[in-house]
Amino acid sequence: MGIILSSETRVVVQGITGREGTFWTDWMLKAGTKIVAGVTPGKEGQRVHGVPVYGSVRKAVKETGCDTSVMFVPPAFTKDAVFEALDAGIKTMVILAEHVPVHDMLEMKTFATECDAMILGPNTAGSATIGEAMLGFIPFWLDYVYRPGPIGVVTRSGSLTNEVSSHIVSAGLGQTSVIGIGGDPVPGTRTADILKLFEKDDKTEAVVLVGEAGGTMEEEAAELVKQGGFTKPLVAFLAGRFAPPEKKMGHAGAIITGGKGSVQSKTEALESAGARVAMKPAEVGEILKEMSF
Amino acid sequence: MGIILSSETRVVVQGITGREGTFWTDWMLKAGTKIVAGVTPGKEGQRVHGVPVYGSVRKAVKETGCDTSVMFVPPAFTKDAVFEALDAGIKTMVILAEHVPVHDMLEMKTFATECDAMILGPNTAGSATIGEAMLGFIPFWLDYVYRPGPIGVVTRSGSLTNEVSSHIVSAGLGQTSVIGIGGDPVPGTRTADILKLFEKDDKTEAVVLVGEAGGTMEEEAAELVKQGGFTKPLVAFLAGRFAPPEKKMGHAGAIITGGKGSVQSKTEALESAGARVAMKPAEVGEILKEMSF
Amino acid sequence: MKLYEYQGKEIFRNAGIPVPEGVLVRSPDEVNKCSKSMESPVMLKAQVLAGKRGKAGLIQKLDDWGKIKEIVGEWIGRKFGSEKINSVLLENPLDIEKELYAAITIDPASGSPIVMACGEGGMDIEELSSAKPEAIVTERVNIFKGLLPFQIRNMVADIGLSGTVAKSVSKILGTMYRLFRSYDAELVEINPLVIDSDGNVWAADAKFRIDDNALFRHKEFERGREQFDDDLEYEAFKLGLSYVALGGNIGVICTGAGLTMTTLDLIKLNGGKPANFLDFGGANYKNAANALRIALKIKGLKVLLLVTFGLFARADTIAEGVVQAIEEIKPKVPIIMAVRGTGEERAREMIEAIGIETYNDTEGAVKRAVELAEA
Amino acid sequence: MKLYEYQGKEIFRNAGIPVPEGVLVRSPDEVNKCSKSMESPVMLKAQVLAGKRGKAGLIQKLDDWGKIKEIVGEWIGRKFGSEKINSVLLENPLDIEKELYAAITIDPASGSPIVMACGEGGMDIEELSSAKPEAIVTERVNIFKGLLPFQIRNMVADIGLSGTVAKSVSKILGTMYRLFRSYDAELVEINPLVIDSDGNVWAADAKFRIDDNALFRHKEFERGREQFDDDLEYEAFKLGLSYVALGGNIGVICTGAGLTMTTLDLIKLNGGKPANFLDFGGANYKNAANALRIALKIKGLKVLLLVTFGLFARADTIAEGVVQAIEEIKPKVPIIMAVRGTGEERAREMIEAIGIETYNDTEGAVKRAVELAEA
Repeated sequence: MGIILSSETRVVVQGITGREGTFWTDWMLKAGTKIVAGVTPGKEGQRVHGVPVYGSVRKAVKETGCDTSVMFVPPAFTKDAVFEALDAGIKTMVILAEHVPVHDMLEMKTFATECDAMILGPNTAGSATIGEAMLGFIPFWLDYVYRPGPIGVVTRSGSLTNEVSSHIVSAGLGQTSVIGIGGDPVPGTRTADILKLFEKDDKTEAVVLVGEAGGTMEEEAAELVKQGGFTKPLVAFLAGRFAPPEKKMGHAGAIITGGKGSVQSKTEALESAGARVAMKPAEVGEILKEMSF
Repeated sequence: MGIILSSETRVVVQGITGREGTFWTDWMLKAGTKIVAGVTPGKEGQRVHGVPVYGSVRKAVKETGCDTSVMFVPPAFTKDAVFEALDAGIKTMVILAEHVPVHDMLEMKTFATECDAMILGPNTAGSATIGEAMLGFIPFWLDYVYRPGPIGVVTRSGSLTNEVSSHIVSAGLGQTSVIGIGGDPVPGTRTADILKLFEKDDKTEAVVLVGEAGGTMEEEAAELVKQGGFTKPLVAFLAGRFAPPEKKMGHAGAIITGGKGSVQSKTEALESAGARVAMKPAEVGEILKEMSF
Repeated sequence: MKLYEYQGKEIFRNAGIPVPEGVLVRSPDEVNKCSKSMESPVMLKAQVLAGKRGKAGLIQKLDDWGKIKEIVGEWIGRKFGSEKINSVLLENPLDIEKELYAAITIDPASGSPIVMACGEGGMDIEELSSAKPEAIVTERVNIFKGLLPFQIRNMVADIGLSGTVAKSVSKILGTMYRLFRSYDAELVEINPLVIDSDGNVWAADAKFRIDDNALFRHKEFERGREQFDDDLEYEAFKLGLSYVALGGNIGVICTGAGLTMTTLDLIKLNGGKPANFLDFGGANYKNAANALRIALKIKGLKVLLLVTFGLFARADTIAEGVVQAIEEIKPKVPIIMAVRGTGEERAREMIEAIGIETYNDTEGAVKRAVELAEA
Repeated sequence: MKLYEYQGKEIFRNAGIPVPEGVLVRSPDEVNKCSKSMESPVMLKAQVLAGKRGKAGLIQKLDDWGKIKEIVGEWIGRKFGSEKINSVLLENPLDIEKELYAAITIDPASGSPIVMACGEGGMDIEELSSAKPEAIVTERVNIFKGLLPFQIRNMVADIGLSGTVAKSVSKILGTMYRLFRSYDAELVEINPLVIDSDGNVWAADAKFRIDDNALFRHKEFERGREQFDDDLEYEAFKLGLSYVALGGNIGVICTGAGLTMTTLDLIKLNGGKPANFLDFGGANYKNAANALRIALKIKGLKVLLLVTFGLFARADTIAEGVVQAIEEIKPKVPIIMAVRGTGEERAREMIEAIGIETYNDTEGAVKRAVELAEA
């Protein structure tokens, strides 16, 4: 089953008639995704790979009962698309776009919280429940990278996720769901939120966390583990061990993060919570092999 | 017991050091109201009739656990006071001020809904649970008007409420709670919301609704009765039977109300739902006497 | 307060909503200068605050400048209902291809702004709204988020617009909402919103109503005599009182709108004729004397009825004001007063001491007033 | 992008936040005109984007105009870290009574703006924040409601201000928030916010950082060469690529920031020295050729390492770009490439056809690159 997405999830593709929207709709359908609607204003009545196109999300929801959206929408228009989706009752949405203005993201996140909805992204390669459905551009067809199995993956990264996932498969295992929360400083959903969902998922026996330097999400994840909110085995790989400390937020940023944010800080936090931290992507596979699945 | 307010409700008075705030705090205390805090920015540390004054609502909540506020604040500053209260976690608030700008009220009502909080008013004389507590300026000490008894009162009016209430007492009965939702076109809480609370209150055996021409709240109340959301005996008195139809909203207003709003429309709606509508205030008493309490 | 069409259009013009070229004239002589700068034909539009002026012939299209001057002369100073016409707007007529309807107002039930649009505008929008409600597209607005681009896009598509007309109307709706918010408006209405034969979109009318309670934030607007139907109404307003003339012979002064309306209803039910609505409740409790002064100016008054329930306005404070005013004015009409509320014993004593009949129930007082009015 | 102090102060001045009178000079000669219009003593403040210039002696108070000209001459053109100093701000010094701290930034955890204020400003705010965190008062802002009057009132009271100073600081905080929103800022910081001996409040410094992703809404700002530490960084930026110079000899080109950082980590773990960070992932997948052109300009390059996992940027599309660039530039350094992702078989064939070593795991490619760099 996995989390967030299953073969039964009713999906709408916002921006379905664009080049990328059309291209990836084909792959998402091939992954088993139940895409029931597309939306492009002014293109009502068309079909893309057999999927009916509506002029508004509200109409798509009314006609098809979709409740999950994947957005092929340029960054400048992402806020409007997300607001439209939230207003129409969409409860899960994946923002693939890079370069979304952070103030727009603050608005989207606040609105989503009001609506009790979940935003994955922006700046994510997407999410997938392996063998069932995929939103975005996770290369589920590479069977040395993705295979159904007992490992949940939560990641801030795109191509690094494939790198790490390939070592899960080399270890003889596979994935339940791979959830990309995106690489932006203000993601719609945070690592710890996803761990809570994996905790409740029977199929997921352990989780691989792909993190990186910056922010405090890995420290929050460690805190969740310490407080008993996540009890399954947790293996982390953290990129940016030798990255220079990020200084762009000035004093204010330093005051907020309070010394957290480096891979060292994250490693200490996770290890003191009982998680294992791999030094290299390949070590993720080795650590999983040591555990008994 | 009554609804909304009891002798155990922990109350903060915003604007307690002003002339009216100080004057009515005395009466509210005499009514049994558990006033645990007052708030006036810059007046921290003072006491008013023994009540400690704080500089912010947040501090008042932290120190005293108050969760209900009554506001002696001028209309131009009401929005800020209500926002501060909502932000601090206050869940019930009474806005006494008249002439609050309606756009401010739209903001307050939207914010209150987000916080799952209740605003009574603006432009209300207050609310009381007779014999227990009072917020505002309900003359609980006039025993020919207010006595503990089995009748709930919900009203849009100030002095008319006393007129009608006096007939409840003449009929040998008395009141559980008297809830003033205020006379403004956009009240924070609507008649039907209060009926739902009276429905759940064991002590309240019947409700007197004091309404008036304009708006659609009485029609909504009738609709609630028809749908089974309020099942106790309901007696209404509606002022403005001969008032000329309100035209100020132009076509747009007429489109929204769709022909509702006159006392005739309200009377028909309420009677067809099984409620009794009194032609005169005194008839309220007569109708109640016919019923068996 | 309601704005005149020309005021609304000035706001629209400054905000970038296209309105027809026009000139406001306040006398027939002012028409002369227009005849040089404007081409005929010209639309003449009497500036009144009430609706339905079109059906009353107060909108006309004329060619001849002599005739235009004559009509302006006829209209200025004339009454429309209880309003006096003070000015006429002369405008270049539009080449109308299609009429739309657009409005933003407040939906009290949801406590939110509501935007309305319809592909069929013009005079009969209210009838259309009951006959064919689905033709009117509505969107509720979250006050903190504002009218959002997708909402406008969907509305405009739903009333059948596309291309550049859709773009123009979208821009106008966005601007209307900004104005609605920035002016604390209760209503911003354009009926009709005209598409001309070149596909340009114009606000052919402007209905703009600002929340009286928010006028302190909009000092540029002041409610002058022309905003009121009656001299006393205006005088009362200046004193902070709410007065409406009703034409009967029983003067009415009450605390609170609800009790006032009830008193009027009771007068009617008992066969009397109320002269007015005058509420001095709430924060205006010191105004009892002023209220009395206003009411005693009503022409043809047979009796004055005071119905009070003193709360925030304490009964004894009210009584003090009443006694003071009566001693000052020494009115000849009989006065009846229902006295209740905070400090009522003292109040009753004071009132009776100057020879006024008091009651402790409203209907008793009303019945006595009707009796005296008929005497 | 970061703004210079003088740019931030200009924004402040236009918005009504008081800033000291000052003149920006870009050469010693420009000091001459100031000596006529300004009185000495003068604060000299080197305009740099990095922090801690005070500790580096780049803020000085001087009396003598000859000395001022001399110092300006010394500073202009000098390096501060990797930055070149291009201008100096000359300001009238403030009569400092007390220093405060005020900032607005983004709190990623709550996804909301956060306002910070402290009664003790100046250089050591970061140390203060760890030593005495309760001295810093913070308020999270709901983005749809904005910074509310009561929030400002409470913050200002909590840092111990009252009277007219409280009023001035309240107004400044409100303006800072408006600027934060209207400029899509990541940071608006005033440190110190100075109260002078007359009780006036001044922004003595200005830190302003605008979200690069929102620059399309703020066309008045353009990222010029001075915004970057390195020529190649600037060149990469103009091509839509993200480049950082790291000083080593192994050139690195990767898809995606995460994979790039991992590659750098692996190079270090294997004893190598990365020359740079260069990410051409995401929407820039056509930029493989451009990335290669940039990386090949790095001085002292021993080997070029490409690590790709083609997704949105398909592996075969990337390969096409790489082949094209290599045929064009004919680089002399050896090239190593990890090839994976959509269309990887075809990609590998193309790459190997021009004689480049390919790997299907990152660490294998890294190890080979380190080996070649050390050879």
